[in-house]
Amino acid sequence: EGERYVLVSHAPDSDSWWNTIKNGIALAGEQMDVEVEYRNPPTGDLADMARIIEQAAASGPDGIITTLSDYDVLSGPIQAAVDQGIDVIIMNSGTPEQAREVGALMYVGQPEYDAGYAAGLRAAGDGVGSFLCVNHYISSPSSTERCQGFADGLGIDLGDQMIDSGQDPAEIKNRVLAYLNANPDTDAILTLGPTSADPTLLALDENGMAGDIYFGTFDLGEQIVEGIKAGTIQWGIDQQPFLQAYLPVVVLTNYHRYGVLPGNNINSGPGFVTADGLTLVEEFAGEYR
Amino acid sequence: MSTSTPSAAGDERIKERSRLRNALVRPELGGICGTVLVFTFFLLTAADSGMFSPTGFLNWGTVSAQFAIIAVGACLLMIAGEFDLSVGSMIGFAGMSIAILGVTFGLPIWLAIVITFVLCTLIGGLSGYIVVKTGLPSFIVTLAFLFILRGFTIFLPQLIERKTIIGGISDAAEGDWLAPLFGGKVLNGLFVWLGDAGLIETFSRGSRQGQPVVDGVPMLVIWALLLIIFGHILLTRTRFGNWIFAAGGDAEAARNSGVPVDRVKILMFMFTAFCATVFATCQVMEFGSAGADRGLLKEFEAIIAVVIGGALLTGGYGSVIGAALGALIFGVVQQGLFFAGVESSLFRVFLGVILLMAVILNTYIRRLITGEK
Amino acid sequence: MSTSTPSAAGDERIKERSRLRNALVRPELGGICGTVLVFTFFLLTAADSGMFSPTGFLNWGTVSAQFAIIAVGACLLMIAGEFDLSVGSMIGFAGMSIAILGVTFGLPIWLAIVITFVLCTLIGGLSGYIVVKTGLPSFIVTLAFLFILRGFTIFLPQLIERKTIIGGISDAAEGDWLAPLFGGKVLNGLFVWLGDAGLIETFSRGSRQGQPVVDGVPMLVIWALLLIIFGHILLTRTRFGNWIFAAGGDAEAARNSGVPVDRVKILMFMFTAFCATVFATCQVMEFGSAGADRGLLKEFEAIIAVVIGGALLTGGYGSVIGAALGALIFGVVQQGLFFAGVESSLFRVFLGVILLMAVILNTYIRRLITGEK
Amino acid sequence: MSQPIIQMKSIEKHFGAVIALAGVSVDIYPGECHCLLGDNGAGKSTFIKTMSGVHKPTKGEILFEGQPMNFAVPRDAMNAGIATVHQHLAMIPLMSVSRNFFMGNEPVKKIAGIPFFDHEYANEVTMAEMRKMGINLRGPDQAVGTLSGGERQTVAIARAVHFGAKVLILDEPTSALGVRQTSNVLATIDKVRKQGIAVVFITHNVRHALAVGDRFTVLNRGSTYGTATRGDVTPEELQDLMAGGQELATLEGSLGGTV
Amino acid sequence: MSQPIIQMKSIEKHFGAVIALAGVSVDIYPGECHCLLGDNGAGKSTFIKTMSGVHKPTKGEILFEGQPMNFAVPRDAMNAGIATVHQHLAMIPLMSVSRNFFMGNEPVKKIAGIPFFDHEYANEVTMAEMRKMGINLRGPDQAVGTLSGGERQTVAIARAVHFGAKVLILDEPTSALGVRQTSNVLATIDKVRKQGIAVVFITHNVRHALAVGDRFTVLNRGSTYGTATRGDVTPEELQDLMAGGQELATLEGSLGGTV
Ligand SMILES: Nc1ncnc2c1ncn2[C@@H]1O[C@H](COP(=O)(O)OP(=O)(O)OP(=O)(O)O)[C@@H](O)[C@H]1O
Ligand SMILES: Nc1ncnc2c1ncn2[C@@H]1O[C@H](COP(=O)(O)OP(=O)(O)OP(=O)(O)O)[C@@H](O)[C@H]1O
Ligand SMILES: [Mg+2]
Ligand SMILES: [Mg+2]
Repeated sequence: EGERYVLVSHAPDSDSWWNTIKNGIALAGEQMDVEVEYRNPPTGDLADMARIIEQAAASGPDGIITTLSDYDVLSGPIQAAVDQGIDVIIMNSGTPEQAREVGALMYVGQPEYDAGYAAGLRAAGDGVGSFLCVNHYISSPSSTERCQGFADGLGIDLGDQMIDSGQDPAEIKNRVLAYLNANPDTDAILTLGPTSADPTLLALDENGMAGDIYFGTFDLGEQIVEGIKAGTIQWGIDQQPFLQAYLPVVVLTNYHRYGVLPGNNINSGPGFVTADGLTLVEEFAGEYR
Repeated sequence: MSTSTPSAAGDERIKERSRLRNALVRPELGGICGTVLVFTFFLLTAADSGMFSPTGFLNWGTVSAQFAIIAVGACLLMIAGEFDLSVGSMIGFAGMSIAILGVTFGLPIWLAIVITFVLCTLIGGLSGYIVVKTGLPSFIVTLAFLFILRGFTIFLPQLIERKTIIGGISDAAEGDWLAPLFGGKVLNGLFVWLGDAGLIETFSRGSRQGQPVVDGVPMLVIWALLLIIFGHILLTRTRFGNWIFAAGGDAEAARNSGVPVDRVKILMFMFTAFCATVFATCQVMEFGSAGADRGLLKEFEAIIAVVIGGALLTGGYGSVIGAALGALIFGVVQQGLFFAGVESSLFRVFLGVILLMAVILNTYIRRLITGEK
Repeated sequence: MSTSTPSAAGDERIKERSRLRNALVRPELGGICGTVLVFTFFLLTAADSGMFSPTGFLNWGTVSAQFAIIAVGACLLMIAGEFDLSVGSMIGFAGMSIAILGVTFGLPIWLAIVITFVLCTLIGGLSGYIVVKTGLPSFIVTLAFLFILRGFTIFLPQLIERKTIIGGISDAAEGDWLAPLFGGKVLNGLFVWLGDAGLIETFSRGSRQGQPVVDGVPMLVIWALLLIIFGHILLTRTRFGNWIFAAGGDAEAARNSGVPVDRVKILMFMFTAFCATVFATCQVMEFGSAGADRGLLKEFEAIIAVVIGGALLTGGYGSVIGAALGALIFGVVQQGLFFAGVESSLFRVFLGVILLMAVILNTYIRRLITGEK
Repeated sequence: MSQPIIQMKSIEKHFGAVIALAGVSVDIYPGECHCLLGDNGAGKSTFIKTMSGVHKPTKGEILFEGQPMNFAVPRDAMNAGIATVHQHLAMIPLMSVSRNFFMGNEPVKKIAGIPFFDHEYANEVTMAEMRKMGINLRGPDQAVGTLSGGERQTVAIARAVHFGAKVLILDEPTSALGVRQTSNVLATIDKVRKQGIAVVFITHNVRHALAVGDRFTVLNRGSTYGTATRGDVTPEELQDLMAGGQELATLEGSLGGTV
Repeated sequence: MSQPIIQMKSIEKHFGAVIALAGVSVDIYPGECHCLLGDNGAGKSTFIKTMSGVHKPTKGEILFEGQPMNFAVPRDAMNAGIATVHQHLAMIPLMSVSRNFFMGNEPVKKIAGIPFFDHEYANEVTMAEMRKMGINLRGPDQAVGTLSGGERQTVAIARAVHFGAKVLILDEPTSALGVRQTSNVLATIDKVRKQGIAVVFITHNVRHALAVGDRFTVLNRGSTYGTATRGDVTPEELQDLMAGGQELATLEGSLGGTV
């Protein structure tokens, strides 16, 4: 009763996708009647994130839920927290092996490279031979891994097919337009989240390629869901962030209260969301999906 | 050698200077040279990439227009001797404000827009008021506002809506009388006619087959043109324009001469905030959503465009036309690199180098004009 | 009323001022007040959150030390009348340089570190050289370098390694003689003894069971202290320090008096780059990897710490101790808000408000000291 | 003499801990050249700034044409007819001469009801006024930064005169000027005074003061020694007063009389 | 007269399109006060700046004690014994008086082989020198910004004298000063000259020049009218020369003779 859990992410303040995580952890906190906190480095600087994990450990919570977006940077502080007697669950990024190495209880998430690879395989099956990866967060390694995984899944070289789109919607839109203009025979587009997917949708609308070009995206959002419904987007890879935040709290609480613990890691994704069965997704996109 | 007129005209101590050179030497010269250079460069390297097709044109035109909207505000403010680092945060804040008011609170969109304009210009006025009253450098004061506004932009929607992206604005704006002023397109008829006449390409596949590839001029571009014209006339043709120069050139001297320096500066802060709000409103209307991360680093981009356009960072000198050319250069380079297929992360390197070269050229031109030492 | 000494002492035109007040009024006063206030605040609100436990102490201590390292450089540079917006990009660049040299090219780490230090100080010197020779504002020149360096930091590892993060530095640094100077910890023995004596907590499980939770003072903190002491002595106790003040106070006057202003400014740009490189090296050695996004916005944080510490943005006035206190305040507030459980997006709002208040207080103090009007 | 145009009554001005003026009373009459003399830091500049609306006096009353005057900003004073050429030049180097000339008094031409800056008129007037003062500009859009110190000073005075001031305040207009420029400025003062304008002239040079002054007020350390009329006071007495009644350093033989 | 300490031979200096000096030759002897006179913009400041190492002449030769002098920076000139008080003050308002006093000439004390700024010595000397000049500081760490213009000027001169200059260059040191301060400065010049130091004194005031000058060089529009010796020239002639040979505006009756 009154256990305290801290979730530490690597996302900058303004990254909208993490909103679902915040909502998931808040809901879990409410339902389990525990205290939960969400922490992140304001600029997304991973070194700052390491300090936040140290800080969280110093504040003596019962458990820490954290992403492991760079093993080198974060393993030290996480291990120290574990050694202090704090239970840790790794979520979202990292791999199950890395989670085991730092001494975490379990891993909940979707390995980025693997997800990209799976998507690439699927696209290859659909006959895609070239693509554009719209990377709106070029400096984050996991974004690059998604593009790399996709290329490897397709069995082609990533080369110049990934663009640094920046985060301004108009710029993303126009950069996509510029790229497609210069490379009109591009088969497919891969976006990495709502930030890049929403303007890309508009871009395709504008140059008339909407529905014509193969379009897949990571992560869901209101407009992505509408795009899937309209047939503009073939699929969205849903890693179900809600679960990544919700489940660790539930697992930790039950572990602390009753000593029970699932025997395995939980893969929250990749789940491919397609035009089938969209109603619930639609209702909660951006909030719980 | 004249004996009665000691100075300037016919002064034997001034070496001769050609007329042509005097005619050429104007504040915008740097911007003009830059524009010519940039276009030449891309005409040579990216002519066949579609950069100069109608769609390509629209593409970098829109991006440049975006920069121009905030550059006009930043330009006038910089000439008035101050600058505003909170432009980017203001863009995020304004967009969020429209979204929260219009979608969450369900106000009619026109009202949400009007309230946001009033609120944001007031905030701009507040930072101006603090700068003017405390005599602190605007760098510091607006840096504080950069953080404060961004903080609220992230915090408020999270608190109210449990989201950091608020969508659904397009639906809410349906049928609104004010919204099309920011998000619509004009001259649709003209382009359809051009398309039918075969003067511009039409879509050959997809949902819009047969329609012209460019179906209108976005209001964003119209706003940019309007603001440029307004800014240019205000600065060069009105009494207030003279005050702007005076306030930035030497606030103390201007004050002693009866120029209401404080009022001028505060008004320019408000105008900058106004421009940022126009930017945000156009964006929100076009994309139908507001996000907490909108406008990041836009303050630097505005300042860069203005400086490329020949304005003096310390105030008292510059031109709106120059700033607009700066925005054009910025937009063309940014998009052109994509058309030319240059590795996109090198864009930053190019930008830095262009900025340096532009500012060195401009300094040289300015010294010729003003006799600065 | 004396008839022979017209000024100051015993001047009837100066109202009386108490001695205490004169003793209190020093450049660091603002920083001291701020520090006291901030600690009081957190002692009251977050005392039981572990903020003042050994690990908590180490936590905000390390963060503050980080800020302090770059603040010292920024402080001296600001007093010399310039500032550097490329600090953050330089941090990213330096880290990446060490990683590429040490891991990809397989050079011994000590050599990678030495080459990086030389390279980065040279780049700092280059921006200084451009500022000094062209007379351009350092805002513009270093803004250009902000983009150029960040561009290369993203582009190079992509080109060479097809990644934006390069790890494996810990392995490469194994057994290196220079690496522990940046990444190690000192006073381990003391803490083990403290742990054994039960004075600080020990790990309760895992591989390090029985060891104290704090096992030493990170070299980062040592570097911060060394740089603060070095900077303080340089500024207040040496001839060069006098030149720094003079160069920032009025470059023309200083030049006329025989101060080698250009050299002083370029050296200070190099020192700032040096501090950024120390920061980057400590970070890379501690965390074992370099990423393209390291150091984002750190330039603002450095400037904020310096300004909170009482330095004048326009140069010629400030203190290293003040800047260090500014860094301490910044670090304590940032981490303290986490300890106090405040919604983290509000951190920016707090930061903005603190910055505004600090700078207003400091301006008041400075006017008392210098008789500025 | 007629009615004074400005009456300053026991003006006090404090800046924080500094008492710059400790109660100074002076009357200024139309058509006179009133010299304000005194040591460095005596408060001359501060005094005329309270007159021209830059500072509000801490205490004391100012009557303009018999009415209490309450100028919130310099503009009000200017509109009432008080023109000032400040010690630290009121010119902006980066702006053109014509923009500087009309700064704060821009001529306006209405086009379609909107008031525009009338550049043509401004340029014409500027060129003409400058020619009158013996300065030939390259063009009205020449930047003030390209003018010499003396030329700038002349622009500032020409401007003040042009705008039909009733009172013209000159704060050390001659201190940085060469002999010829100085003589021009003094002649201008003489001319202006003859037009019935009141001139307040601050200088450290006794000879300049004696050349054009009708009455002399000496300030010392924030208060006044009173006002003397031309003829009532010898150059030596005046010089003694200006030095604050303190002994002057003596130079061996060479320097007798006035400095 | 002995050997000249500085010989300036046909000095030219161009700034871009502006020809500031068109070939000026002057010799300066130890123990003399050499007055440099001339109109605004005549090139006086530029001329002495080539002497003190601030500008490199475009053409011409400078001999210092018979040796060609090649000063790259002001510091070299200073070390050789040429001290300059520039027209636009060489004081930094935000810094303390003692730091300003020793700016560029900081006294150094070695502790453990490392040279430290010797604050104690600096403070003592500053207080002493200021007292000699009749200025009582609150303390050596009082900021220069709190001093009056006259006081600042005095600090600058005291500093130049203190550092044992062989040549002391003063660029319009009296232009902004009150009567008493001026008289102090002139007395100081007199004292310095008697110590065998060469003084180069720039002024627009004929009487100041006549009071202390031994020889007078008049510059006009970048070239020189030659040098006159005290006694060979009447005040009226000198004044005519200073005005560039052009007619002075005449004031009705009142102002005869020197301005
Ligand atoms: N804004 C201000 N704030 C504080 N002190 C001031 C201010 N303005 C003037 N003073 C002080 O008031 C006193 C009078 O200054 P003022 O400028 O009026 O002297 P002045 O007679 O014009 O001297 P000068 O002949 O050197 O020009 C001085 O001690 C000055 O330092
Ligand atoms: N750095 C510079 N760049 C360009 N022109 C300059 C520079 N310095 C001086 N000049 C020009 O050279 C000429 C001589 O200037 P200088 O300052 O030497 O005159 P001066 O005799 O000292 O005049 P004053 O009596 O007004 O001080 C002027 O026309 C001036 O504008
Ligand atoms: Mg004065
Ligand atoms: Mg001069």
